[in-house]
Amino acid sequence: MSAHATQEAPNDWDFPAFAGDHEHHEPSFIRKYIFSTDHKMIAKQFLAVSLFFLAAGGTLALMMRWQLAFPGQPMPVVDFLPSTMAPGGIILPEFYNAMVTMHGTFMIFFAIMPLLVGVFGNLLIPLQIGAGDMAFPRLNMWSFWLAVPAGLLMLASFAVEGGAAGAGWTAYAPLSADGEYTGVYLGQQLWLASLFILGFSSIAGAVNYITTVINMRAPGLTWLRLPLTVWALFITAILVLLAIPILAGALIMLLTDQTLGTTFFLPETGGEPLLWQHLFWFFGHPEVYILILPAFGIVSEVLANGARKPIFGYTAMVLAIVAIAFLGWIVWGHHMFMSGMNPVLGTTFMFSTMVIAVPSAIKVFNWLGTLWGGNIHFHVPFLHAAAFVSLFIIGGLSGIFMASTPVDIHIHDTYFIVAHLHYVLFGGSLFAIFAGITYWYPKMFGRMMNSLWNRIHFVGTFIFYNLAFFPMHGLGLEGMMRRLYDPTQYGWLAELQPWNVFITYSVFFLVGFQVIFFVNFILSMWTGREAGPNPWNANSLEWSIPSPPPHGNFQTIPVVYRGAYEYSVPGHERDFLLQNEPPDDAAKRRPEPAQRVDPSGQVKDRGGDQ
Amino acid sequence: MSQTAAVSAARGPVDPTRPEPGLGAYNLKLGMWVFLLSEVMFFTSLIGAYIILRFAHPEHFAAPGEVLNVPLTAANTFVLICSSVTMVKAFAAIARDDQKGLQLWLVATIILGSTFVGVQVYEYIHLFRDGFVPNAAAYTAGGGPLYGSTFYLMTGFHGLHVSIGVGCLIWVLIQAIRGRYSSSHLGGVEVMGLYWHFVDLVWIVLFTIVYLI
Amino acid sequence: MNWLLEPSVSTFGPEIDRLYYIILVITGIVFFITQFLLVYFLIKYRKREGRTAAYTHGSTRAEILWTAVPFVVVLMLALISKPVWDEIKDPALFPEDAYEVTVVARQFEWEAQYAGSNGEFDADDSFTVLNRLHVPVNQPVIVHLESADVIHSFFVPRFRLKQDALPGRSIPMWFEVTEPGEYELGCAELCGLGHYRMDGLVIVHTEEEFEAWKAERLAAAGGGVTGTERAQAMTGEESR
Amino acid sequence: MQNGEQSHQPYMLIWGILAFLMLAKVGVSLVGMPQWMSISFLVLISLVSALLVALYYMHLRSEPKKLWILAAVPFPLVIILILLVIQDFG
Ligand code: HEA
Ligand code: HEA
Ligand code: CUA
Ligand SMILES: [Cu+2]
Repeated sequence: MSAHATQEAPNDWDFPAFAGDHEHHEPSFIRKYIFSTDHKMIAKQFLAVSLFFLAAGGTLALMMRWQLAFPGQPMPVVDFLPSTMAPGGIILPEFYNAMVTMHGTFMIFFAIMPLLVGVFGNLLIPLQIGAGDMAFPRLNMWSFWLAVPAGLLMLASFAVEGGAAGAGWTAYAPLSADGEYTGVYLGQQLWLASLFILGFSSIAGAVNYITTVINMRAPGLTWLRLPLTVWALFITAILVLLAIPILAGALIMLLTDQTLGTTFFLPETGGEPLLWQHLFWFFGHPEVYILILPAFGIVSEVLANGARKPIFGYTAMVLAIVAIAFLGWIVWGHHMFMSGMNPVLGTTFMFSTMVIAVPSAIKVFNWLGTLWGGNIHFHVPFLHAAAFVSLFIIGGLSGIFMASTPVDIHIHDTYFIVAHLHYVLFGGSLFAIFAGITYWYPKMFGRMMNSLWNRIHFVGTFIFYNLAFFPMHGLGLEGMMRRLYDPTQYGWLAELQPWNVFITYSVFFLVGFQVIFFVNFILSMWTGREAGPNPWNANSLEWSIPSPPPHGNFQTIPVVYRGAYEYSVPGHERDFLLQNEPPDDAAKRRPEPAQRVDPSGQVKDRGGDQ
Repeated sequence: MSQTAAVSAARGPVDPTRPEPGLGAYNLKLGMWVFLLSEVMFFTSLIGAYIILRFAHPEHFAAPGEVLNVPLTAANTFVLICSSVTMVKAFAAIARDDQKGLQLWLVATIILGSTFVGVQVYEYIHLFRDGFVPNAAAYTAGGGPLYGSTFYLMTGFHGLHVSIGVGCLIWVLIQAIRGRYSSSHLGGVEVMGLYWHFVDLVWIVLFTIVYLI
Repeated sequence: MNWLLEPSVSTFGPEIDRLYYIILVITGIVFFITQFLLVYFLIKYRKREGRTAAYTHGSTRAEILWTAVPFVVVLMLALISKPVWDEIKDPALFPEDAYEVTVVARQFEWEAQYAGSNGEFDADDSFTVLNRLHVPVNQPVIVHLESADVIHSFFVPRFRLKQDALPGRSIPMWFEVTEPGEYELGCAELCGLGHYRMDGLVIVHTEEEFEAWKAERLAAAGGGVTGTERAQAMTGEESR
Repeated sequence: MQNGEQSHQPYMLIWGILAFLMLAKVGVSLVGMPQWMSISFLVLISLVSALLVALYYMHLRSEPKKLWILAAVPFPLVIILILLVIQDFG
């Protein structure tokens, strides 16, 4: 009896798809690759689209960096752009503003969020809980096919009159509420409409994930045996479910301000610009945790696998995720310290923001605890995961500066913020994504990525990433503002120009190394080594079935006997133990190992029933 | 730590078939509940904006009944409450395998729901004539333009939800006529009901906040 | 690149700097400990033939330790930050004998509005100056910050002062400068195409200089039909 | 949900109560009592009505407690949002 069968589904259109008992007929090309309802295919579709947007956002970043380093000089290669953007390759201020906005929007909404939630949520949730598919496969398909028109609208806005939205990814009103202030009318409206549509996509996904995790776990897969990726994605889905509608409401109000003449955020007729900021950040801060929690999950998974050790403090890790998700709702005001918000609220938000460092600390130290006493295999995913820990610490610690309200007076809206957000989003989320992609690539495509090129990509990215973004802290401390088309216009910034040039050169190399990754990613689909079901000797359920798994995933519904991190169990011949391996097979003894590392005399074993 | 203890710890509890029982609600129903939670947040952002703007600018808002037609809307509220009871009756009917009852109560719900939307449109038309419009520049009714902006956005999005609900009801009715439901097969009717009652619930709150306070 | 801040010239500047350095030291310590442990573990526990990883699921004592210590540290940081924040931003604690001006931000300039000789802002001899804010040294100044269109942000790095200008509101902020001189003023909130060139100067005079400057301006502005118009006509050399 | 249970649900009774509560609200808003008092009454009555709909029409009453917990999740957030943001205005 499956877990879902116990949940008698009184309707025929939400059956869980199990290949085991379904007849196999090859679906048509369209059903298989385009309007597919298979969660693995949908994950790949999201992967393709979000990598495209990652590249697009990166290309915009490159052009921004050119302008910041060499303001007013024509940028080679881009001189084909129309004269409303970059006549003769010289980037115009309106185009720069559009690029900043679209860079932030692409990266956050169309690259990192779909990568973490769309790709890994879809790929991993059913596989790791032992289900044949999502609870609502058709809804899942729609979740993808709503994201596509949203992306197209966003891209199209570059081509409309007035250009793309130019009010920053935060779209502060009234700048964004009335085209008169920016000269961007339709572009801003398309931006709003696109994000609104994308919201439907996200919510559809979240409903699916939450239902699936609650109802469709395999027998024996109790909450405290779930892989941390599933935990993280589950909590993330709750954040998505509750945060996106707030944004949707705010977007609608801004859109009607633009189009119907309402006055929510326009002060001349009674509106309140601060209301936009409150609503945006009430969504926005949970959003940044949406962008990091799945990364936490991936990193935990990969670190334990690389270290061949159970994850340290599993329960604490789960509680920390839940705590971050809850505290994430009461800190939004830290983006508004200088906004003219009531200063008493500023103090309130400072305290809550400080406290949120604590669950993050728990995560960091437990990761270190996981490495301690391990037998570390430096495979490529592990490299990215270890780099994640290092870089997330830097990004998190810079958050502490900003959380202190008086210090934030000086660094708010400077490059210190830009440094912080790239450390947590690139050093954090994107490195975790690299770890995740390289780790689950064999599960998705059946082949390994080329390890040598991956290592080259890793080293280059790590070095040039830091060279590019670390100096931004200093620029911020010197008072270099964000969203600045031409920093040389300000006297005190002109002296800093060598740093901007240095950063830009680093970014050139950084982007160059990404090209290696893209090429490796594509080519390995054909040239990679065959992976086999379990190339990393990992424990969770997806590694017990072929790579890539067949439609419906599991031949028979797996039964789970233990948590996902039973590595190096003493007395067991292999150093891994699949979650669904029956205890009798697993207990095949082997002689006591020659050398055992047990750095703790006193660490108490709390058993594998986690 | 003894080896055997570690191995048995790694094995976990001996009963391997112990199922983890989910939440006790089938997927479709659970999914609908989860979706409704996001709807709560959506209406929160609209209603919250209204509360905050009204608190910040009381001068933009008029006393109950001054601009809006309270008796008409009270009657309309009653219509929506009735539609909730017909909806739940439809569900009760199919739970008894009463196909005719299901269809009749669904038709009643559709009629009541459409009436609600119709009355709202009628109300909009009249308010427009009085200069109570969403456009701040053209606003001439009592209070100030924030009143019009917030009113139309909140009631408009609620009306949109009712309209979508009527559309879904029609679809459910077609399925019912085709005999797709039975007492052991009523998920579609039940989640339709959940959505419909939720929309009713939102209106109860909206009506109070927008018309009566 | 420098972790040290440029010396500040306002009264509360050093307090912000002190907080900054405290946080820098604390996060610096955390940074070195965690990064050191990370690298050390990576090297020490790298894969070796015949080695088996330790089999442990964690330690409650360690969890409590690394929950409690950061909690205390961040709570302490918040507690020492609060008074400084209140001093700078809480209107109830603003200094009393302050000199008051109004600054109106608009795309893409700063307009300083000075009261007339009777202390009223709409007096005959009240006047405005574009992109230059003249203030006295060693005397608290309260600026009523307003915006005529979108959100801007009044940012003087050397004062450690930043405050958004919000259309529809007048937000008070204060500062007291300790050294005469000219300090650059920037706009820190994206406000449109000219955001990158919305610069200005805060000119800090000694008390005598300031009085003289003010007297000159008042005289120039006074007597005419609208003081503002006349004063604006003569700010030509100061606006760009 | 058991079939037999359905017919015993007090659907019509709830309908009557809801209609009555609605009239009561209109009454409260028309009787000129102090604003804070009428607002408290109105909010209270609406909450009761909303709760009745959720408990009886949406059958929350007979759902497992875990679903109650799930359904309650957004409400603290709603309160946090409105209470904190309102500090900033007025
Ligand atoms: C993944 C995304 C992500 C994450 C995880 C975070 C995490 C944090 N952020 Fe960040 N933040 C952003 C993305 C993110 N942020 C973005 C995109 C912006 C800019 C938006 C915009 O304006 O465009 C921003 C802006 C931003 C601001 C506004 C700044 C301003 O505009 O003036 C603030 C202010 O408090 C802040 C604080 C924090 C804090 C305290 C954390 C904490 O969660 C960090 C906690 C982690 C640690 C502290 C490190 C690990 C802990 C230890 C090693 C333990 C020991 C530590 C101590 C004892 C201190 N962030
Ligand atoms: C996850 C999010 C994310 C990521 C990954 C990045 C990546 C980068 N960001 Fe981004 N950035 C943001 C999120 C992100 N950014 C946000 C939210 C803002 C704030 C926006 C706002 O103010 O509104 C911001 C703002 C921002 C600024 C501030 C602009 C300003 O205030 O004026 C700068 C300036 O240097 C910058 C630079 C970069 C650079 C150089 C990269 C590089 O790391 C990019 C590296 C390149 C890639 C990752 C992909 C490249 C791949 C290719 C090009 C492949 C070639 C093409 C094909 C094969 C098809 N970013
Ligand atoms: Cu004014 Cu930026
Ligand atoms: Cu935040």
